[in-house]
Amino acid sequence: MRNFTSDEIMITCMSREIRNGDIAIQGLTTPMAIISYYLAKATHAPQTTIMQLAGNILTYAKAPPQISLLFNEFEAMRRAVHIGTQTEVYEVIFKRLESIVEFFRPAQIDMFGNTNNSWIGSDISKLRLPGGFGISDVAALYPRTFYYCPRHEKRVFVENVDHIGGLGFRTKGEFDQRRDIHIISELGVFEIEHESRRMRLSSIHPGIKIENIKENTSFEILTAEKTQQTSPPTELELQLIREKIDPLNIRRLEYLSGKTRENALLNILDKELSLTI
Amino acid sequence: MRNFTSDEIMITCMSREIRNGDIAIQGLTTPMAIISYYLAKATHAPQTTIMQLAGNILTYAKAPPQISLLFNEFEAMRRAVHIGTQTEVYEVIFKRLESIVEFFRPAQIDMFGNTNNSWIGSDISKLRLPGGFGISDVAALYPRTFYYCPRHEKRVFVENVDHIGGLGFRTKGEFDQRRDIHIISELGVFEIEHESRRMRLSSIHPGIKIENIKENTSFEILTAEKTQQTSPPTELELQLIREKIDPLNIRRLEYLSGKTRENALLNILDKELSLTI
Amino acid sequence: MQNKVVKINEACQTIQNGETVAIGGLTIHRKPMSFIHELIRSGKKELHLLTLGGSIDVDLLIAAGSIDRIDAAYVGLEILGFAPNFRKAVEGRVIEFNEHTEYSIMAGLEANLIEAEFIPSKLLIGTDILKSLNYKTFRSPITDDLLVAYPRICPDVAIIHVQRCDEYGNCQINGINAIDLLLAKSSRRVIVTTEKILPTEDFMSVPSSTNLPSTFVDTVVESPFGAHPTSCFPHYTYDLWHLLHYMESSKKGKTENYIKQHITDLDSFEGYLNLVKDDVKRVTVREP
Amino acid sequence: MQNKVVKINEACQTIQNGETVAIGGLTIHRKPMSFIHELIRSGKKELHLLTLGGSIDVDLLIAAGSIDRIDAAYVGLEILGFAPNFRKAVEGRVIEFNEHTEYSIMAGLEANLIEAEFIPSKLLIGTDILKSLNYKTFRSPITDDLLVAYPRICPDVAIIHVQRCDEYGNCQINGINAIDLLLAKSSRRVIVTTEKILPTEDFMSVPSSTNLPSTFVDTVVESPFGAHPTSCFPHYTYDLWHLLHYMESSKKGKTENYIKQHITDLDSFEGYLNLVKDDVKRVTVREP
Repeated sequence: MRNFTSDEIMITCMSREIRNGDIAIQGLTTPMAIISYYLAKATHAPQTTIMQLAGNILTYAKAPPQISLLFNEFEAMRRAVHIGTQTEVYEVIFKRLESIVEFFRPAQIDMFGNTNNSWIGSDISKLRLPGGFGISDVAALYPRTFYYCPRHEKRVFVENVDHIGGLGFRTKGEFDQRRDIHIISELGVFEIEHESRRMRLSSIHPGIKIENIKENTSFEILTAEKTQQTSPPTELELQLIREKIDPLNIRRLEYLSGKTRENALLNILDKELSLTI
Repeated sequence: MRNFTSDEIMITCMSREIRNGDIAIQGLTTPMAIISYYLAKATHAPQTTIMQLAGNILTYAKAPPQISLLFNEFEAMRRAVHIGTQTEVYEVIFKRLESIVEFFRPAQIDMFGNTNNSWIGSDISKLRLPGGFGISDVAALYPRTFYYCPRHEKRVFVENVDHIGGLGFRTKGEFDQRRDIHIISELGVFEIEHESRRMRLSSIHPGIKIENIKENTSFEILTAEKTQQTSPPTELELQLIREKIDPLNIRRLEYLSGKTRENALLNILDKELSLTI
Repeated sequence: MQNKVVKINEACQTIQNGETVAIGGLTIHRKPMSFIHELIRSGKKELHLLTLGGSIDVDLLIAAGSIDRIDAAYVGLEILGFAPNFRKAVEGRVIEFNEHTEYSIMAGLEANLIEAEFIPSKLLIGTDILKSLNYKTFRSPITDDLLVAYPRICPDVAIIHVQRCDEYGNCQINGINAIDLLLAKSSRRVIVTTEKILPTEDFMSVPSSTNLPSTFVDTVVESPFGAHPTSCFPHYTYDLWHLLHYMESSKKGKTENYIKQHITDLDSFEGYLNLVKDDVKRVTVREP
Repeated sequence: MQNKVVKINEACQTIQNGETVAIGGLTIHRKPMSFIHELIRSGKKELHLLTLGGSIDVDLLIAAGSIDRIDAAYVGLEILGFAPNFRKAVEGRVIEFNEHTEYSIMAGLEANLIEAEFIPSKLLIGTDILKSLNYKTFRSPITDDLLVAYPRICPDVAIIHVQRCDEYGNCQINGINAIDLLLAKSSRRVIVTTEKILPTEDFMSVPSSTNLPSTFVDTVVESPFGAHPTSCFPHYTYDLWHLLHYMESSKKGKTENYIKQHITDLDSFEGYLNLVKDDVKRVTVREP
């Protein structure tokens, strides 16, 4: 029996990709991403700069702040040392490509690392998604592009995405400069191999079998002869996630759907409301 | 005998070109321009918005502020309601072309309304000027472009400028959209006639003879059959200029040169210093 | 500087059917909701909407039949999920949706600011997003590289809700700023709705906080709580309960009822605020 | 965020001969004079200088033989007149001067910010300024109009003097801002000299005043009165007396002596401040 949940090992893996001194960018509706930034800054990467949607530079002195569902913006502003604009976020990205870390959540990702947040199906009539926001802008620009997929399912890990938003390596062309694409799912960590331009397993999470991955992926994932296992979260990491950064378990919302999700959400909101306003 | 000086009638003429609601832009080293903005705002155009080099929006409630030589920036900041950047000044200009007023001082202006602040002579070796800063950017963009020439001399009013900075109408080409160029000198007010693309006298200042203009201009200036006379400054205008806006007579520096100028300058500085720091 | 203060219905009357309207704020943050209500109440039609990230603002206008085209990089209710009427109208091809990215919107707007005829860039080459936008590619006159020509985007009017401004339209936008300065600078007209109108003197003590100056603003409308149920930091946070209620009513195909009850049956946004006063109270932050 | 504070000579050592150095401030406002002194003291050569409007900063570097090219829209001492060594060196073709306009500099820098390969615009067509800049023209792929391709300008390093910043380089620039944010965002490295380094906590109470954030800054140097004899609002105004004295010595062909006495004979800018302490005192504004 594992002493951690899927979201916890995912957040730990995400956090460990952040190098000390990196600039971590927060996008729309990605609580697991912001938790991983706080975790990295509280452990191995204290010099991480965190930029949020307010275009602000969030800073904190000692213990990491607790994330919020209801007061996301308020918490960010409380710790801001600078307030910018979304234009400025892009100015930082363009200037500091080598140092940027950003975790995107794709609706679909394919064997070549292309991603899709536009629509599912052969045309727009089946399922129109909210849109990719900034994913397509930077996916092909970053030397290191990161995706996280809380639900490792066949409908997420598809052979070919229905619509290319985030550019992977489907086509061998002039735009395929050398760059790394990493994918962190509830089952393991993956990357796109440069030679074959295909998705390959980098490490499998403790307690997960290679069959679990095969059963939940629409294409063949490349594997090494001896599969590496993901290092589990440390005691400190778990404690920080559970007690300091996300005691309300907001991260769990990334896995839920339907009525279960709505109830979890209302439950968190009520708790926050009673504590704060 | 006139009861006003050359600088005073020039400033009055400049002020009167400003329409209520215009946005007046201040450039480098143009005290007569800023005096004319303050004068307009204190008389017929109270809704004038004044933008200074700080990119700030300068505002004042009742009496116009006194201009300063030593604390130009400090005075502007004291009345700022917004602090911007030079980039933003251009953003305002591009958006509000129809409402912008800006007075430029050219080193040379020719019969077609071209101006030069780059160098005098056939090449750069004779007299390198400080440069036009932003004149060339906007001279051809504004529907109304204004120049002021405190010294109406042959070396300023030349047949052809040595180097085209501010674009007038020397060439009949695709860039000659309909636009007005006005010139205010110590002798009169002039404009570029659309048909002939040549400089024409609009009005002559009181006490000035047409011969004075001819003697001090290197080319033939077109005149109407009956020359109009410039309305002299009113009592109120003179009082505001002399007592409220520029009691230190900073405007006079625009006419002086050499040692006389340096002495006048030191004199003003000493007065300001004793009053303020 | 002149006094630019008018009533919300006067400001709304300046908008013509068919115009391109840019909406400030981001998703569920600082949306000009009182103005959105007024657009619906006054029966505007065939508007083209432009917004970086839309939520209930876009969804309501679609449900009310006010718009026939929307340009955005995202339309959804963030953590709450899909925007129900947006999804239905796009899937059913009732409205045209140009899916942008943040960059394609920002580049198009930015071109106005620097007096560029377009923005030439390599971004998005190879993606299906660019194919759908149908932007021209060309060879760089400097390097001969293949570039996209991002055309200028010039909305007819931008609607921006701000925390405070003076009667001339000097605004201090607080919290998530998104691309509101860019929208104001690149739109032909700018209408600002504001929580509060303050004397100009109040702005002179903190001129560095005035991030949207009067030179870009044409019209000012005072509208307290004008962003509800979206947030307006530091006055109130987004009302996720109300937004869930909105989504619930939409799921049952009854957005019509929501609109009738909350907008068209009422004379003004004040009526709406009175109707949902408990909701508003819940998300209002007590003054420190 | 990491501590970026170093001593001025360490910061200066990172600059290589031949690099393009962008200088912040405007004419006689907020010029990084202590760093200019250090560049001269350390004997830098063949620098390319870029500045919107230069004055004694440019003039001194020319007189010291530190630069062989200057890109600017203006070099002069404002109300005081010509920059003497600049004029002499350009007229004598000792250094190359690319006369820019405000726009040609801003467009070239702005291109970096929006990831544009160049800025296509009609501005300056027909002027001799554009001819001298030798920028390419081409036909718009959208309208077929003739356009200028303003190429990207990417300085190797920008030097900017600010009123206050923290150890990470979060800066609050006050007064005339000029194009300093643009320079910082578009230069490969950014060195900030500052009147004072303050704790980060001091910036958290007024985050909207932090206009140059740490993300664009690489190096921080504390340098009180570091802009003298140019101004640093609200601490001191420009020292027109000292500047007149400088011009006077230059007229007599003795800028060499000025440089020796004020820079190269001294160990540091502190030595200079001590030498001219009466001048500094005269232009220093008493705390309110």
